[in-house]
Amino acid sequence: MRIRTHKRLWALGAAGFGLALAAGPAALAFEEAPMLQEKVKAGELPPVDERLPMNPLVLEVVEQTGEYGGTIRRAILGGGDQHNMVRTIGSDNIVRWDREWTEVRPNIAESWEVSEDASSFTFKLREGMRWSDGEPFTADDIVFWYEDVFLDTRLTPNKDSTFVGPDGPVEVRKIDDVTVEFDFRTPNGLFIQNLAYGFGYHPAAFPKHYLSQFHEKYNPDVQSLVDAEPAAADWIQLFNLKAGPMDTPLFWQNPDRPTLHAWHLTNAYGSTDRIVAERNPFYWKVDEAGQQLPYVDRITYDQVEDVETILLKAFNGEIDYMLRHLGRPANKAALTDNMDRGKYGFFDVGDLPANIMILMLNLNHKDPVKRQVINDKNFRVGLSHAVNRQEIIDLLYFGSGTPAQVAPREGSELYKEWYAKQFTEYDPDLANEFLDKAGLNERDSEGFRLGPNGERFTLVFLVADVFGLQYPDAMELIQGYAADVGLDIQVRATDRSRLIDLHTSNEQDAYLWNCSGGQADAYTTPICYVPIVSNSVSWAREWAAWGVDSNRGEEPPEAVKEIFAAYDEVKAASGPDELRERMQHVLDLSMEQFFTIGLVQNDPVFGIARANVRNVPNPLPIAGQLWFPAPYTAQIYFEGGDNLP
Amino acid sequence: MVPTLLLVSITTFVIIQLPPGDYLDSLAAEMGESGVDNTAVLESLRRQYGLGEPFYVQYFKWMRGILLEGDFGLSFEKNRPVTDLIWDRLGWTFGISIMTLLFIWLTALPIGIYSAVRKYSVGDYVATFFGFIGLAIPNFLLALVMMYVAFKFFGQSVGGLVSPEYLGEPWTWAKFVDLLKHIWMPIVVVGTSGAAALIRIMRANLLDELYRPYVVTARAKGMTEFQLLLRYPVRVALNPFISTIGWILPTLVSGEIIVAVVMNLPTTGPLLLRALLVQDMFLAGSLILIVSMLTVVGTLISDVLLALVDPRIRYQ
Amino acid sequence: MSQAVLSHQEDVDDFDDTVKVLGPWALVWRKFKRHRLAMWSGVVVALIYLVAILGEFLAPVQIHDTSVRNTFQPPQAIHFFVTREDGSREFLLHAKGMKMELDRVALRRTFTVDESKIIPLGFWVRGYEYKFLGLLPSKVHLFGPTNPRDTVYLLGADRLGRDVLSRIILGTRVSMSIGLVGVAVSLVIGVLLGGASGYYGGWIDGLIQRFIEFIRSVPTIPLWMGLAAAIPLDWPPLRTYFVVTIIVSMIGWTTLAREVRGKFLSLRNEDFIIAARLDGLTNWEIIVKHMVPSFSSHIIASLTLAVPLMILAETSLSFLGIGLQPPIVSWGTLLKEAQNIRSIIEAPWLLIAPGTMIVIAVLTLNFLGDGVRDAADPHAH
Amino acid sequence: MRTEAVPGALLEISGLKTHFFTEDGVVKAVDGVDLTVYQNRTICILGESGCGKSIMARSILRIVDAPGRITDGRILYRAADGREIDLATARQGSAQLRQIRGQDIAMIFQEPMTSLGPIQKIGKQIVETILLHRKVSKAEAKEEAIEMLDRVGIPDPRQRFEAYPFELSGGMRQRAMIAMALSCQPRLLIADEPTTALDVTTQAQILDLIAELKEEFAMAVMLITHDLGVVAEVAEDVAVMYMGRVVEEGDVYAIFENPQHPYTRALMASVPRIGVTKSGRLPAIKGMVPHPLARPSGCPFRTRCDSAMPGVCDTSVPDLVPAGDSRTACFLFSDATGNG
Repeated sequence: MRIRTHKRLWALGAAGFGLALAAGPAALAFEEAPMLQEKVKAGELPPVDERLPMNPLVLEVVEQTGEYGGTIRRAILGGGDQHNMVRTIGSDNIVRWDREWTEVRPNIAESWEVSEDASSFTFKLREGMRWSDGEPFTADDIVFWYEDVFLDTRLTPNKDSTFVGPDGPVEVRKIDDVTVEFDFRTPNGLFIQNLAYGFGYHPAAFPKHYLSQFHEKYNPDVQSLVDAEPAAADWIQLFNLKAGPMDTPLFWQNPDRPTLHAWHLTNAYGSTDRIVAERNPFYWKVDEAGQQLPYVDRITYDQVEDVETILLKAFNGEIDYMLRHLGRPANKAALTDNMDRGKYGFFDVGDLPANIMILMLNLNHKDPVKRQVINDKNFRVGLSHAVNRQEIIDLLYFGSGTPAQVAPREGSELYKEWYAKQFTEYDPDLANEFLDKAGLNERDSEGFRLGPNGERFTLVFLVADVFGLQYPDAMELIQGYAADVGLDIQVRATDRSRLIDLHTSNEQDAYLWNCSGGQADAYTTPICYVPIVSNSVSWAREWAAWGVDSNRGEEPPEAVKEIFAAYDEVKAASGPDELRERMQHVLDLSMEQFFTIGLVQNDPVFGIARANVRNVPNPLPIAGQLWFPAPYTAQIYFEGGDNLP
Repeated sequence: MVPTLLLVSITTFVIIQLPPGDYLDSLAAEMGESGVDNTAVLESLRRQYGLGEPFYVQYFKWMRGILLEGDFGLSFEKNRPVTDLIWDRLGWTFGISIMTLLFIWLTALPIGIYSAVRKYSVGDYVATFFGFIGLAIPNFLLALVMMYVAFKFFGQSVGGLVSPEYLGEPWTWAKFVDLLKHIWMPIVVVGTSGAAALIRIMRANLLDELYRPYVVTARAKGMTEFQLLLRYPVRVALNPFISTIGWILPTLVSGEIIVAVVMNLPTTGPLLLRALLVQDMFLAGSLILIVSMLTVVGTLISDVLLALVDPRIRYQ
Repeated sequence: MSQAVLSHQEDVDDFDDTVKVLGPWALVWRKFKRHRLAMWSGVVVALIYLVAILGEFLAPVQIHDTSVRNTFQPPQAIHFFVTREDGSREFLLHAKGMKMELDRVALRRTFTVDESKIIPLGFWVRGYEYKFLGLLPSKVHLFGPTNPRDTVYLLGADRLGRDVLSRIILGTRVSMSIGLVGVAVSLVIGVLLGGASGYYGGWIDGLIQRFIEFIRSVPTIPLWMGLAAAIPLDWPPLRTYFVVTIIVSMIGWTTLAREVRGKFLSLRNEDFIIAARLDGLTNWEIIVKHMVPSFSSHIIASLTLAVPLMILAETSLSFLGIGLQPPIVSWGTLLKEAQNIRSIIEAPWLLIAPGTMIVIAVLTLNFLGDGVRDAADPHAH
Repeated sequence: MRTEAVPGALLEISGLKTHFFTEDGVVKAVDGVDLTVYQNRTICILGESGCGKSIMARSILRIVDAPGRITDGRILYRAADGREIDLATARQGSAQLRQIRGQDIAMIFQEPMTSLGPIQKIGKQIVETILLHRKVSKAEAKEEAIEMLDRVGIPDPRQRFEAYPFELSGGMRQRAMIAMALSCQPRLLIADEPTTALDVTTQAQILDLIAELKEEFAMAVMLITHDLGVVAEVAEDVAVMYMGRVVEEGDVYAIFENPQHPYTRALMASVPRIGVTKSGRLPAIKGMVPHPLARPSGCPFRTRCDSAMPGVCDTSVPDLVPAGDSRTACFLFSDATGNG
């Protein structure tokens, strides 16, 4: 993992490029889509050179320069599927990860500089860049976000962790119209990475010219707008309504909000059968031939209620490019059978989390007996050895996957074999040995182990049918393995939100989930390596709370405190090498503790693209925070300039 | 009727409040996908939706809005007033329900008459058998299988009421024709069980009437069998048929929910299911309330129709 | 005008009268026997309940037994003759083994019949241990491979390589009992409320009628969904099962209550009831001794017709994901598991087998109920 | 009572057998009836419940419900134009049959409560009958119907025209039934126990009305009854039925004054007579009517007959033969060889 600190040279070069372009005959310099040409002719749009920034981002294409035209047709679930749009068009941040998820590149910012101690970051924006409605995008928009949204406790009662350093929230300063500085005062070596991930979208998502009308500070008469909006009772609600977070439906329900995305919604999510996103005529990326991106005219999302319908649509050739909902092992065979009918092919998706099936035991259990047992590493090791991982993989995933613990993937710079392989062999005898060592050596008449209090030791596992990974089936198998070594596991099937509700209130014994941190995201989201407050993962919620604020939660043992400290060191690292070393140290400590029991690391999954869709990133890395392919969707095109019939 | 409606509204509200948690838990679950903790956003949203007030306060606010301003509250997930969201879908729901009702009548009436008149004939057995098969196959199973058959053997685009190329387009003749190509499926799927039940009812009712003295009288008058059948026993047997409007509507609406989810129809079903799942409570509550209300109204209509058709009831 | 009317006389001398006087139940039975379809349906229903009771004895494979090599294995046919090496044919009940190939690209297993591998089948074979009728430990199963180490999948295997046949057999127990328990609950509520309504009349009747009207006006699915969503998740499966049953019975009792009420209303003014009242019997005695017997056949018919509704309701709940949940095996959960395109394409037996069972059960219960109703109805033709 | 010369036969029934094929066996409801109905005369069919008199009457109009079927015999109807039609073999549902129904032969039934369509207006039902058989306009039909209602003694007929059956009393309904039956001026009116369901006063009125109308429309009336009083009051001819057969047939005076058949005699003896004082109970016919499925062999009455002759009565069925002033089916008056 390297972080390239872009020096002034780069910025100068880019500026020179922009100047050169401005000097040349504009019409020749950039090309645009035919549909926009017509609008320019009709006088509805300014010419392409005026719409583009002085120095547009020249986006490297996957295969070749493309041609304009066509509609990417997708399907979206009627509710809760906003990530469908987030990950295709939404995530286009100040900086971006490259296609291979190896380094951070300029995006909205044409360059940036990092202070020596990695505490301050100065971004150079693109001059002449515009919002999707044609208004200029400048440093003022970022300052508006910072001062009037981020700092306003009414609008942002809790700050997003991306913009909070060890020493508190970031300070953002405008240097000039195209330069802003983010200052954390103390080292924050992960900031650029974080900014490139999904949640780094904030600074460039708040168009001042549009949103200020809903802000008390700028519009004294905001009450009249509130009165006109039935869904808001005061200006704060109104503002939240108009400027909702991208990962909630709110963002996608306000098509009026100008964006910097390649396509712009023409109607709101959830209110029609089809959501249409039209090309943004002011999009600021071009290809190497000077053609303004995106190639594809529009993206449509047909609203469906059932995942099965998406599958049938794919068979029917009604889906042009999609991995969401389709790329599950269970669907592969049926999709393979209908390839010819639907005229599509597969591409690989590197959705490779640290583990896709983890026994999350609650180390901070409220019940002292269960807590004592769970916190005994011998118990966890015993349980780990009791599970026949290979059988689970064979049964549920047709043999695709590897038995492994929760750890960085092979190929990642943080990979160590023992992280992934410790305690993974299926060995009931060994399991029994460890469980005996954990003090569960007494058994009842039915052969189940007794806890230290003399009663049968039972763990209730929550399980929800999520991610298309057949968790309930897996749990049934695990229950059987545990029973084989005398451990009583009860399974409670539930839905996702109930499950999250239970574990975030620390009322669970254990549950089955997955965890990110398998690749580069190990640095920024080590949620299974370090106790961190999270919606998805709770294995030591009280410790995590303590980690944020030592007045809350519960003081962890020394070994865990050590891990906290080690991770703080990571944040303070100044260079890539130091970063890696320190993270490795965190992992060494964490793996030794063996907090959670991982079962399976999956093989890459897949997506489908119709036969004439080109420039498809393959393999396409995605992760919880890595909202791909969004920054690269713009360079996908249809060979022949239109959809296949 | 007013007390019934009041009771319906309270029950509705209780039902939507019964499950633990609230909409934000559901939202949090969805947002969990983004991989990182986002409690920051959740806190501000909790305030946004005014969750956390006592139960009865929420109920009275809701009812007051409905009664005084016709305001059914706000959908959390869609962030729009419920009234904006539901009328289209209610329209489709009732459209489909009414068409289904017509389908049921058009099939059940002649078949029911036939199997009563030709009792224990081959035709009667066939009708009975298929009627019961219709009753016996769960709706959703039928829906899925029919969808697959339509896809596999007719190459039809599946899901929804119109082909994708017509989505979001203005209504044209071609779109209407396309609609007809699709809409029969949900109608048949939702209608089969209802039709089966009505065939049985019609058959039983008619059998009750067929041997009554007035039929003999009519026959003795020299009427043809067909004339007298339609003019006398069928007319009388229709009474319970008409009163089915009252109970069949809620059945259809319920059945339609499941079928709509499978077949991806733009009706209230998926909206309601979704709203219940994510605890978008005003949306769910309003839908249940309105559907129940319309059912009560439907019962009223069927009573009125019954009185119109049967003078005996009118004079009671 | 003189009023001389011909009349039967009571001084009986029926030397030629061979027809016996039949009691009401005998009459019902006599009528019922004539309804041939209903008779046969009754036999089938009895068989289904027998399957539910015998359960493990009939199920050749343990229902939670998974098998890596057999996921989505299609049903194996039963063969009767084997051809020996010398060409002679010999009777031997057997199934052919299946060869499995794993396609790692398309992620599926394909099976071909392995003609050379013969799995002998037989009756009264040894298999896994279970408790016969929940009491006697036994290893004997009615039918299965003679070698306990073999397994056959006569109705195919599911995604975990579990035997569909065995799962359906044991699912019968849950599904059919839900029908019965649900009906029992409906019966109690329905008869109590309907009886009170019809017997007392007046404001009690009004109140109960309004209540029934109200229950019926709430669309069932949302009602169920709301109720089912309120079931605490950490409840053990058994308790969930009973709550689901009660939810399901919500649909049945209103109809029953109405019928009972109607019967009470019409009976209230019958001569024999008035006579009983004049005889000084208490309300309770009248109800128990006179009214209930006079319409119990009706109730039985209604109950029979309610069972299939409950079975269907259970499948609907399972489909919505709010009914019973695995690892409980019911026809509804089996169907729910198969309710996807992949199953229709790759493993249609997963859908067909439980679907057929549901159709058969619902169908026969309906025919049976129809027959009972016809037989119980004195006005039937 | 009229004692005119015997007019021409309107309806000749011979050997009529109407059997019901039930699952328990064949019920021989009508088993060889011979009967003649004469123009302009009133014939009463007398018999106990279940003796087949109603089925016989319905057989004439071919309105016997399944599983009943005419298996044998002839019902010869002599139409106004002289044609002879065998109603027993006329095709069910044929225009010919339908024309005779309602127009030539009309029928009124026992239960005025249920014999009218329950949810159609009285007037409409009458108009319907008129329109079925006669080429008149609706308005004319309506006028005629009102006139008919007026004729049968329904007060305020114009208003009653719009009434539903349930708004009328039993007597009024029977009047309406009669109005409907007579709306096409039939040549034969079959009245199937028209007064059974009515109270005594109304009974008399209805019978008077029928008698009156019979004169007015010059039609024959077949009155089916189990009430001897009714017979005495209105009959000109009488046929006594027992278990699906006519056991005695003749002039009303012959039957009442000089009954021949043991059954008829027993019937007559059971009538209390004014002025005749007897001690104790009225004599009754012994035993019960046998179950229809357990028909005695030979003469069906033999099981209850005081004069039954073993070896004769139980071997064959007697034919109707003249005896006294009537015709009787009894071996007391004929040879056992009369019928096989």
